[in-house]
Amino acid sequence: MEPTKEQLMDMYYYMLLGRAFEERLEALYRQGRIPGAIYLGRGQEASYIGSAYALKTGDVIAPTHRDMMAMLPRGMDVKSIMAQHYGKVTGPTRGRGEADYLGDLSKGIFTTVSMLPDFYPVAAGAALAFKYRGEDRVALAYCGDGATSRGDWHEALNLAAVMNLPVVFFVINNKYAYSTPNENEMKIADIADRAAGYGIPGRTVDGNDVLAVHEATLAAVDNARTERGPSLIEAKTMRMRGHAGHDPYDYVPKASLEEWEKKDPIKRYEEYLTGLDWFNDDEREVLATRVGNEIKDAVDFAEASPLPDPSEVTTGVYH
Amino acid sequence: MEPTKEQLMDMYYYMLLGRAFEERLEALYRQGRIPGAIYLGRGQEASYIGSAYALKTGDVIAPTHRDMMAMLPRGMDVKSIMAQHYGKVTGPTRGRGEADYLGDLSKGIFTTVSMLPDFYPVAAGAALAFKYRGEDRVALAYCGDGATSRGDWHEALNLAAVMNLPVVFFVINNKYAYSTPNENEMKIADIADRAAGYGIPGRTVDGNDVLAVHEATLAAVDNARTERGPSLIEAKTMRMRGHAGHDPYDYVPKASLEEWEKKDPIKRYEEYLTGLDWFNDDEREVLATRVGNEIKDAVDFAEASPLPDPSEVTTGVYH
Amino acid sequence: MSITEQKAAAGMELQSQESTYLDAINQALREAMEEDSRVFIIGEDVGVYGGAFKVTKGLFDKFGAKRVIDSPLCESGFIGAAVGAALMGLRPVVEVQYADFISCGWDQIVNVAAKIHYRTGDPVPLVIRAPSGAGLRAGPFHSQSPEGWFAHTPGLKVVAPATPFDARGMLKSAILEENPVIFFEHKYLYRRLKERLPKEAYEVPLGKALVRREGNDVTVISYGAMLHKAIEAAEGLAEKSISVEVVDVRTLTPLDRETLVGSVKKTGKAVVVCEDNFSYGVAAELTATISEAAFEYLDGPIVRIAPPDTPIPFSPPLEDAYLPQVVDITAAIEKLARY
Amino acid sequence: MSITEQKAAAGMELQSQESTYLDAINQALREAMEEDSRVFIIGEDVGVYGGAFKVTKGLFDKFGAKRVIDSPLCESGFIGAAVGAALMGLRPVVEVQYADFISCGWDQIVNVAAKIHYRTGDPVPLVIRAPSGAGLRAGPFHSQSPEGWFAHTPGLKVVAPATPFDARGMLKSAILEENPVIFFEHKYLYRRLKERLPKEAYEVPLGKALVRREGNDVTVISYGAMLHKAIEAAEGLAEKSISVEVVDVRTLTPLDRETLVGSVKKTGKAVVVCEDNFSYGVAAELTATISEAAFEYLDGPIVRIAPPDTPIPFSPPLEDAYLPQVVDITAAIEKLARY
Ligand SMILES: Cc1ncc(C[n+]2csc(CCOP(=O)(O)OP(=O)(O)O)c2C)c(N)n1
Ligand SMILES: Cc1ncc(C[n+]2csc(CCOP(=O)(O)OP(=O)(O)O)c2C)c(N)n1
Ligand SMILES: [Mg+2]
Ligand SMILES: [Mg+2]
Repeated sequence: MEPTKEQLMDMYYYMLLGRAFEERLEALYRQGRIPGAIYLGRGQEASYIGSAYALKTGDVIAPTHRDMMAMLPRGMDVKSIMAQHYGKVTGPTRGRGEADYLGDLSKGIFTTVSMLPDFYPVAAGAALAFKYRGEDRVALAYCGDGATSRGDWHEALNLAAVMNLPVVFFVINNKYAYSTPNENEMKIADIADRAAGYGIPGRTVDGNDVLAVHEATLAAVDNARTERGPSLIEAKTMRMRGHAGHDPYDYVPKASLEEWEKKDPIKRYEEYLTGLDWFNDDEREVLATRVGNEIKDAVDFAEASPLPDPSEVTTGVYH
Repeated sequence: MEPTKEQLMDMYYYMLLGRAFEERLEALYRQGRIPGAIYLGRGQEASYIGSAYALKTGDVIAPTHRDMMAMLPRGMDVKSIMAQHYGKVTGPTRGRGEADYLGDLSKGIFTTVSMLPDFYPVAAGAALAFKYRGEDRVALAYCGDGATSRGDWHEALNLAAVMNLPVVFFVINNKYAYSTPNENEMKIADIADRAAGYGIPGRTVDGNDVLAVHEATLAAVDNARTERGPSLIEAKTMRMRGHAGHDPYDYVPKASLEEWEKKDPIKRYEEYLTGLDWFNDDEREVLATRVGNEIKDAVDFAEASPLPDPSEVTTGVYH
Repeated sequence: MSITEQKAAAGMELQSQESTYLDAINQALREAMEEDSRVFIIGEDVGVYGGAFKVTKGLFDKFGAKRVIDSPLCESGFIGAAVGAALMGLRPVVEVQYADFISCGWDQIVNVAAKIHYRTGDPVPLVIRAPSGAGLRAGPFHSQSPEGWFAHTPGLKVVAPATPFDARGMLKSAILEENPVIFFEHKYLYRRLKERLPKEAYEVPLGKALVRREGNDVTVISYGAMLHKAIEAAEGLAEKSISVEVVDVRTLTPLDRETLVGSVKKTGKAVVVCEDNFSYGVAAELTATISEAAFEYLDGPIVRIAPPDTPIPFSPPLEDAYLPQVVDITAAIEKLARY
Repeated sequence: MSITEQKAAAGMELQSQESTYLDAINQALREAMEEDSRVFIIGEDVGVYGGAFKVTKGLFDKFGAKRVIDSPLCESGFIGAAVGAALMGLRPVVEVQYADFISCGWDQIVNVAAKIHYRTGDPVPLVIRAPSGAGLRAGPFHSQSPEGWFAHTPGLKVVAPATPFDARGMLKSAILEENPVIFFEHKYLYRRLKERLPKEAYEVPLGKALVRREGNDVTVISYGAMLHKAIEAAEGLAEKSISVEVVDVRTLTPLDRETLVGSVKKTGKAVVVCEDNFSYGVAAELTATISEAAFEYLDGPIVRIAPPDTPIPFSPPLEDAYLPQVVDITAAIEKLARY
């Protein structure tokens, strides 16, 4: 299934939106205008958008701390995300959660927790519910290379495999877990190779190629939808910023970053698009303007929104 | 390295001892003479003895609930094990632990805990200590097929692989985890296949063939000793009793048990030994008598030993 | 009001057979599954085998593999999966084989299940059943009473019924809850208690303590298996003309402070009896609650009776010394009564 | 006796530079590693990066990859491995990146590390350092104070120093311990407190509370970051002629009941201030301890001040409302003083 022109442009739009949102977030952070931490996924746009865009309404995703961009194609509003960063009551956690530890169940986005990758089993459980009710729905769980070392990763893959659940496990291998490089995290070259140990398909894709990611995810999602069970996708990419806003990121050789800068997924996709006969610079301008406005509106919205009232602190622990 | 005559007879002795000990334990349990639970490894003698006998003084093992027999070649005294079952102060936990949740660090046997397989990481840590000090020592951790589904199993294998630790992970696949058959526990045929996902060697052996198990363990231990890191061994066998003393064991087809009875590891080893020119029935008799006496002495010892004094209940929580 | 009176008062028709505490739980599961197809069970050996304690016996045959799921051995995995299913609108009931193993799923409970609603407002209708408690010569890994840890964790409800009637009714309520509930079943009680239960389905609300026995001199507060020792002590003391009120806490979170405090305000004296170990546990909270709210009514110090801060030993003399016994409770009440 | 007086009294020569709470911990680690080659560090990003908070900064350069180990991301795995290394005679110091993530290694701590010695008598010399506490706008997953859970777990020692002096000296003691110690470092204090520390290595013994400020009217009991708020409140009240004694608990297990109770026997009134959430937590134990042992000395109810039973919210107005503040403590003391 080749993506349509509209789909191609959609993915482009979301990549631009994600990039622009993060750039603004970074600036706000440096200016001390937002109280919490930031975890930027710059350089990983293709992995996020290519995968999340392969889903349909009714499907669910489970992001981790860095995966805000995956929420965009699922309909998460940048206003609401920005309000969360400001700790405003208009954010999806009403000021209770920080950074991108958020979600919106009505849009099929699980709320993010910090403990990695605790939502791997949770996503398997969502898939269990879909199968239980015979629904045509799929769950997709994200995590990074570092998170694959944790027990919950293993338990989720095995449980989903045994129960043949409609879930896609998507690992963004960006070479580092905080400061820890792949070689201190695992002794294998490709995380996708672990899939065989669970009896499910595993596949490594170029995480900077949005169309390759999209295609691989569509295939895995199709597997899930047609009752052939879970699969594992590893997208190889590179985190182009420090782990969090305060990280000087000096444990990665400059040369390596320069190398990866050349593989920038947005530039790369733009080159591809430019090669298509229907694409022209006007389209790009239109999108750039639209994205710029959305980000501006998001900041305005967040800044104009009220902080939560202190008296609310004890409400809502229970339903 | 072919085992010597003495080694062959040693392994035979330990298999007989293990079998006889468990038979007596089972009888005591049925008679209500011991207060706790029993977990019998009948049918798995070859897996236990073949592996544990491959170790040297200074090495350590980490057993789970069913793996008492692996302690025998390491020098664990049957008197002491029996006293544990009676809850007597002469047992290795002085009446604090039940069943085979015991060990003896002075003999290189970690004390067993129930949570499966929590001693997989612990064994990796022991190996870390050996490597840290440059000692020629190896750790070997046991667990069952069911325990492989838990996160700690994964974390241990990965951590040991990354750190290249001298540890052998030994899985006794006896087809069931309590009542749960392999097909509800995993979607793969051979657990040893998971090794590839950690970048370490994995090997499946016939768990009812003591010499095959011994040879495979020697090879893995040698790997560890020569700084080539951890490995995974899967011994395929069958549990010939219920999970615990009270389990009616009716979830396994009779026919399957009959089939496996024919593969009894002791009978099988006896057939092998009988084929050797130096082996004769006298040797068997001598061993049988020795074992019988040891078991009798163990029961006598345990019965004659005092129960702990109630006043001791609060001592020894801290060192 | 005795338990039977209580049921009669509620106008409930009773089954002809007596039910054990274990039967009662089985009945609640069966009823809930019959009433609501979203309810399913997941855990180790809960299916064909009917559970390590046979609590789910017969449910696999009745409801099939789809609704009674034998999970691989992975507490974190299946508890996490249950959270996911709950978020997607099912109503999972997890069985942890022994409460001791709940520690293997700890993070999914305290950081995932317990913290979702506060942040998002989404309900997490999840029940985790955990057979807890000592007295069965089961040693340090099969005898734990971990309710104190969970009671200290905001976002969870924590329940510990003491009778078949409550076990059935409170499990029913737990399954109807929109919040994660940790349901501690005292395994010592499984086959030791019997009573005739109502024919009709019923619920016992969470968060309500119950005065099990009225008295004027001393209030004893307890729950689970210890409650029965407390009642026994109270009855023994009646002969010595000491009138003891016994309050069953039943739900640790939310704690019914009003009922506890109300009773102590009446008697002026309180003994707290828990199986959870002494320090930083349930007994401390019950004591602190009373000392705060009934300070001016107290005619003597609040006495905590709880096991020492040790793992739970196996050998009969040690386990007996570990657990609070009727004589200990009796002595404490008597001493306090004469204070 | 002020902290400086205390050191002078001990005849300690001081460093010329002031040390932060964070520096103090770094110094203790460095000293312990210099003195004893069995001491090593394991955790996430503790090596080249020097730890998420930079507590282990410089140690990798000095001691190398063998002794400062960057682990894969697996709390259960590396805590379990540390237990194994400890049993084999090493002395591991584990860093959990944030105390919140300790929950991922829970079972290894409570069922393995904590229960070995009671059963076998083998020492488990293991320290787990965990940066805990709120006040940094870090939200529900990076602000927890989980000490109550661990204090309730027999077999563990639980430590929560409030000053650079104590942090260095108690970490040193923890590393010399033959038992598993959970060492809670309050991350709010990391760079906020400074004092001149002794040149020489020293130890502050575990299990000893300290009267930080003497007074006669009310005793305030606290630890960690809250201690400083308690002291601030006490100092403010001096102007109103209310004389407040402030006791720093320092070690939760073993708890120095004697010092706490002794102080309350003197003042007759107690306020307990904790960052651990209200119910079934540290505040409850402190309250119960006093109510039991100082009942006849109490001239008013013991007052618990602790955050509400909720996850820890991120947004400044909510986090500020969540945490006990100096005004809250002041008001409570004042009210109790006038009781
Ligand atoms: C269980 C757990 N331990 C520690 C952390 C702290 N932590 C946050 S992100 C991170 C590194 C994660 O690396 P990776 O999974 O590769 O994701 P990335 O940050 O590269 O996207 C760590 C250690 C955590 N979130 N969860
Ligand atoms: C973490 C954990 N969960 C549950 C149990 C209860 N339990 C004891 S043995 C067992 C089955 C273990 O199966 P397997 O690992 O195959 O070992 P086997 O008993 O067959 O030797 C279970 C579920 C446990 N011991 N640990
Ligand atoms: Mg990464
Ligand atoms: Mg098995």
